[in-house]
Amino acid sequence: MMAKLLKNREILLVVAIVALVALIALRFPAFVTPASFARVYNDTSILIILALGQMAVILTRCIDLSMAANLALSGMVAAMLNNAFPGLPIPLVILAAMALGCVLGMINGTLVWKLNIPPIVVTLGTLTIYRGLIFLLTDGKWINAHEMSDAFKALPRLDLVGLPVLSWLSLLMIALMFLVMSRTPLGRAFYAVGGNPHAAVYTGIDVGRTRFFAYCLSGTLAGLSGYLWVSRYAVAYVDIAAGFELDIIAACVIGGISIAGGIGSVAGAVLGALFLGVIKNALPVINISPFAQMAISGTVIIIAVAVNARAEKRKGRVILRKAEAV
Amino acid sequence: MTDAHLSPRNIPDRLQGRGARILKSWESLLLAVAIAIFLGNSLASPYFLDPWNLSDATFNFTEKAMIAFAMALVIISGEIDLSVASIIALASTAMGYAVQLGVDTPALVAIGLGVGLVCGMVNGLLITGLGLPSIVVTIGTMSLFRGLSFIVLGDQAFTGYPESFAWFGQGYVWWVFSFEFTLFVLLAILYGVLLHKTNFGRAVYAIGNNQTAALFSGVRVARVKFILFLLTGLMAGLASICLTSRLGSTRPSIALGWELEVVTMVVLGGVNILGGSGTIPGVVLAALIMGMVTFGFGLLNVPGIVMSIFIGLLLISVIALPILWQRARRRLAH
Amino acid sequence: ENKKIALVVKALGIGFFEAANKGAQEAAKELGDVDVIYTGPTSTTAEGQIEVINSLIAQKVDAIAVSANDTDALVPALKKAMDRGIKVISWDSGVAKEGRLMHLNPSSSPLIGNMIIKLAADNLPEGGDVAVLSASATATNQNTWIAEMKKVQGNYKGINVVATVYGDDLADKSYRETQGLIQSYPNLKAIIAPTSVGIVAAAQAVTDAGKIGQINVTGLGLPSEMAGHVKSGASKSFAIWNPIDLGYSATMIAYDLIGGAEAKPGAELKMGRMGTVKLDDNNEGAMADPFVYDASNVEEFAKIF
Amino acid sequence: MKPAITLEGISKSFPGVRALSDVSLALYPGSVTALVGENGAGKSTLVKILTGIYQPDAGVIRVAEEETTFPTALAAARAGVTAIHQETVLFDELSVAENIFLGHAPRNRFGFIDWKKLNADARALLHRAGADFDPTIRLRDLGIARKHLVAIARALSVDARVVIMDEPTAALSHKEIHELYALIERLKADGKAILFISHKFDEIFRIADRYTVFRDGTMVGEGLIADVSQDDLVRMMVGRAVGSVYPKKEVAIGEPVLTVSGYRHPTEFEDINFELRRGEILGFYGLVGAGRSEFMQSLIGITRPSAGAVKLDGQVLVIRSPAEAIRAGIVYVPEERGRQGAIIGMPIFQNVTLPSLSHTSRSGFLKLANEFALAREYTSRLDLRAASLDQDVGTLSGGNQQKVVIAKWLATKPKVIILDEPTKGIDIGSKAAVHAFMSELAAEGLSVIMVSSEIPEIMGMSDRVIVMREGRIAGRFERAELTAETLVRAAAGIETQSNGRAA
Ligand SMILES: Nc1ncnc2c1ncn2[C@@H]1O[C@H](COP(=O)(O)OP(=O)(O)OP(=O)(O)O)[C@@H](O)[C@H]1O
Ligand SMILES: Nc1ncnc2c1ncn2[C@@H]1O[C@H](COP(=O)(O)OP(=O)(O)OP(=O)(O)O)[C@@H](O)[C@H]1O
Ligand SMILES: [Mg+2]
Ligand SMILES: [Mg+2]
Repeated sequence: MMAKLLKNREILLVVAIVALVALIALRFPAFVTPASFARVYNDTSILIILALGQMAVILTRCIDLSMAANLALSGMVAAMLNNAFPGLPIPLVILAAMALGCVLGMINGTLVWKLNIPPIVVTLGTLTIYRGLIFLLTDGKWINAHEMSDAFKALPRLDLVGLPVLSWLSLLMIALMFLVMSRTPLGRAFYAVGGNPHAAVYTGIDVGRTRFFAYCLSGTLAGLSGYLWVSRYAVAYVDIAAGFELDIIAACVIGGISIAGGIGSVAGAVLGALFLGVIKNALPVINISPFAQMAISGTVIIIAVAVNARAEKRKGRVILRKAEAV
Repeated sequence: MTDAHLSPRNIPDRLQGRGARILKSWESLLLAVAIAIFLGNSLASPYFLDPWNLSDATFNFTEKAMIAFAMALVIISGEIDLSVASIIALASTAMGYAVQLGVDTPALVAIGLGVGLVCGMVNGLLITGLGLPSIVVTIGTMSLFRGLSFIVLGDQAFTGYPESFAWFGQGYVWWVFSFEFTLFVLLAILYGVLLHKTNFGRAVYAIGNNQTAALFSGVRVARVKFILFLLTGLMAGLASICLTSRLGSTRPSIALGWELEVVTMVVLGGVNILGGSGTIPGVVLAALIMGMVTFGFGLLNVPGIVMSIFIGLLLISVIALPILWQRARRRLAH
Repeated sequence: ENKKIALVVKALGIGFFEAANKGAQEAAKELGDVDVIYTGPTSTTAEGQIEVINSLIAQKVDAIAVSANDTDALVPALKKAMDRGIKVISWDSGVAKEGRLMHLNPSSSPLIGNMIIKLAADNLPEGGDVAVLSASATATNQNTWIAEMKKVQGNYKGINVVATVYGDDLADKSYRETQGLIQSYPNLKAIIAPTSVGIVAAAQAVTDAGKIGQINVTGLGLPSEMAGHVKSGASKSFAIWNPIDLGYSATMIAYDLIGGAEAKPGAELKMGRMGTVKLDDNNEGAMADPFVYDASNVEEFAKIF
Repeated sequence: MKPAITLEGISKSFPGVRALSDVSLALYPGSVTALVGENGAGKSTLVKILTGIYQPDAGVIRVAEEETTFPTALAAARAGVTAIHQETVLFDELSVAENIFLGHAPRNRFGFIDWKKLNADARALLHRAGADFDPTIRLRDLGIARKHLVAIARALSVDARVVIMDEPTAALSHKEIHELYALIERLKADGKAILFISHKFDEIFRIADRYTVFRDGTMVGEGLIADVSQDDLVRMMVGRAVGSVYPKKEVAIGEPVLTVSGYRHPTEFEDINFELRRGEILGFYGLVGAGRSEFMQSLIGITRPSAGAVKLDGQVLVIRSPAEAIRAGIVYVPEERGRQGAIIGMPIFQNVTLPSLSHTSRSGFLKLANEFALAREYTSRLDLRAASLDQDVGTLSGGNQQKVVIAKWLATKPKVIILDEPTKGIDIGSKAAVHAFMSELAAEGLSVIMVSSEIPEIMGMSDRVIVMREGRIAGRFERAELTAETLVRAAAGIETQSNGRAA
């Protein structure tokens, strides 16, 4: 029973996170309070939202390296919108950021679908292009806190029943993605396309179009994150979230989402992101040099792939009858 | 044709002559682009056509190109190594540390190359030994290697490299030809021969096109891949020596983000990111193109990020255009 | 033929440097025969600055005035520039002595070091815990100021510097580091952020944690970026020198050097309307005292920079 | 009676192959039509056209006399055509229930997938297919036979009027086959039109009402099963009497070359013992999935056996990799040409010389002239048709690709050559060339192991035959005692009339 439970990736991750938290608690008991958990969760919310989008893309055997650049561009446009029209209702600004994110995702998706360019090349290219566009748009100028309206900055921090809206939004996204992945044909198509693209054709699934939708999804979530990031840190500039694409992928990998496609879950992506979030938040608290963080997350990634790969390893085909019975 | 009688039909070795093959190749397209950029630059700025300026400009790409050669082989074999920039940082940190202990230049070089090799070995063992996907492993080691330099250095820097060490990044072999540029040319030839003229190179292509079939054909797949990761590590170590020497100091953030630039260089050079095809001359041309674009824009004081948009567009369009072109031709034919 | 003076900044787009450029343009206008090339990398890396410097050398500019991302890494490139007859000075964030003719400090480092701790202490009559949120690990000036600050720490009774953390001049990292400080040190009374990015992020984090009134954020910041936080009370006061003056002075000094002035210990170089700067043994000089902003004057300066 | 679906004048070409030319077919409600033909006759291609995977180049499809097209797999399913495909088109990581319903899962009133109903429906469908296992387990945890049952259940999940089964029994055991027969009877009774593709004549005669015979992409005969004999069908399929076409040369069989004793693997095979002699062609027969390929691959070091020994020319050999096998003189021409054999994307000559590079090169440096010479020698002996030797193998037809693959291994000048399904998917002409060449090799003193699932080929070419079933040797036969029936019985495990000496 225990052994079987431990084979489940998500449960293994929960165990790892609990162990990690326990370890931190040994040195800093105050880390283990509801308020502290809420803070860590809130701090990880954006990473969670992004990891959910990346998960969809990786499930279809693609990759989206442009998510952080998309976030930065959408976030900048949201900030500029707010700056130019301070009266514009914030939900509209958010919708605009999500729409722009979606369009940027669609560009990736179209290049992958219609031109068959390898996803890594497409998103490597759009990664630099999207970030460059921010520069062209702003001449490199920052948009600072005082140039944003109070409503714009306040929304993610707004306290609703004890949790900030930012946390609620990420919970909502988790719920939505869970619904999409488990209860809609599109979500199941992500799995099918990544698991066996050849067979997906036989079940009437259009492989290219499914990938396109995965990119739309990751783009939309990146757009939402763009607004959240910019309003939370109350600043927008070319380099925000630079290099964050690798954190997103790392969260997915730690969460057991197979880079070869077809394997992974919403819970995995969330837990993977939380794992990184706990490490990020705990290090300064327990007086481990923040400089050690990078090496730690690198080691975690390597261990995670090794563990997941071992779980996925095929033991050869079962042909002998007695072997099948075992 | 003495053995013509063996076959009812005599199959020629090749259909096209060497000239036709070269003319139709990706490299000639790149060469055309390179020449266009060269001419454009000469027209746009009066400072471009100056031997010393051109020599200075080569520093923009020589270090990245050294890694790109090894990376090209790795990508042709169907793998990828994203940890190269972090290997530079770790090797540089090790050298800086050694300087504090009073080590001399030859030993520094050995340490730089040695750390590169060890890092490559770690990648190679994880990927070929445990059979893990290289993209994830090297994302992991990318954090790990640079993370180690952060642990050693924190917000500090290592300086005080010996005078003689400066030669690798700042010295000239003859006239305007810097050590780095000379090394770049030598390595281009070396890798060109390795990939295109040896059994090893053939094995790399075979693995990239069909790893299983290559294994069935007696290619030692794991060993070849292991060697490729070693080579990439070694090249990153070499680049680290040049870059450290050029900067005269080591910070853990050294060469941040270079891995993507190196991959871009390789892909722009016509190497298929999915493995199986690509050439060293292509990578050389891509390096020259990227170097000239950076320098040309720099002379016009265009910010670096605009250059990267240009490179990003170039990357997608050089792959998309042939596809679109073929489609258009097929549609016309119908 | 106009003289070409390049103003190389840590990264394009940062408000502080944009303001410095304003000052440089002002100087150019005043001088009449000067073109200012305002340039820099798009992110704060030494490699990026070296590429920029190489292309400036190729353009045969007359002078380079650089605010360095790395004290040492720029030296070889700048040496090459000087070998080709280009006058090189550093300002704001300096390069090592071999790499420049002189360095213009916005203010003297001891003055700044004293100022930042004084700002914290002035609001803490009974003393208490303070922490430092510094900028990027590769920036020189912050480390010097913090060192100077620690030298005079004894003068402020009861002020206890409990930690120094690094926000890398990234808004999100600075924000998270501040959160960590608030968590780890429940008795924290003030945060000193001698960086314009860090101080804003720290003020935001303090506001979000609901600690306005308990923790005072101070340090070096731009009035335009800090006005809101002064108003909310997250920051009672902060200091900065005028970046416009800094860009102006750097350009003026570069022009003076092009004109034949020599940079050597004891020399006085002309800075136009800012007067002159006297070089010390390290060929460094200070422009002026930092200026303190609080609720009484921040609105007025927010309109300027 | 009106046909449920009719095809008229269907043609389909692939680069280099005309898979179907002008074929017609009608399927009737409540009736089972058997489609027979040799490998590569175009049966599966027809199935794919019927299910919207491929589009025909010409011809019309009529459903209930109404002309229609199936642009996608979904369109065909909507029109009531469902199929169990020959290759498993399933998803290892998804649950059994989901594999059954992927693409048409039951939804609740909000439009979301109704998992409860899906699992319940899946359980019912599995039960109908004669399988009672938990539909919520992941597919990868099933063996091949159960996977086939899932494929059958998937076909039943569509409310179909036409059910197509492309070799559904190939991997099923005796009991499951009988349950399938019962299921087919029930479907017949429900008035479904069934197209049944099989190479096993006994089951065709048992369950089919009508037959259609394909040969090389054309329809060569159809009618009622009651009106034909097995011999008639074979003659129609092959176009000549079987047995005389195989150019087997009589060769004096020499001393043992390869001795395998006690080979076993934890899950794939066990108790494998045999000897291979000089000049001999040793046939390995079995149903698909019998484990022949797995065993052969363990001989060349792809997988490691857990016990057992190999002797080559009396010397004990330990082979850890294909490179070592090639050096020792044992080569394996793999079954999956596309994945394990040809290196698509590389020129013909480089494919041929890859395992022999150490002979054509000098101190690690390529010598192109030597390579071309070697490649030309072997490709011309196999009568390869190609425009030039630096052409990409991917541009060749399947048969010519197979020749390149065989040439590749022969160029290493082996002592023992193992050919796994050497003529799978290649046309009759090329087949003859491969067979002739095999004979010639044996006559030259090479020892040949030929793995094949085609009875005529086995019977026509082998000096001796070993039959494998479920990873074990199930029978050994000398050339003189070979009959199709004994082979089939041994392969399927029917013990009633033991002709062969069961091992
Ligand atoms: N996608 C494809 N591309 C190229 N050729 C193909 C393709 N699919 C099938 N063919 C060719 O078409 C011909 C008919 O193949 P098909 O699979 O229909 O045969 P079959 O009658 O089902 O054979 P078997 O009994 O082996 O299943 C073969 O020569 C095959 O190689
Ligand atoms: N567990 C399984 N899951 C999926 N496919 C399977 C499984 N077992 C067998 N197969 C399929 O059956 C085919 C033949 O299986 P295998 O190679 O194991 O047996 P074999 O005895 O060599 O049969 P043959 O050579 O006649 O195909 C494989 O190509 C594979 O596609
Ligand atoms: Mg078939
Ligand atoms: Mg087989």
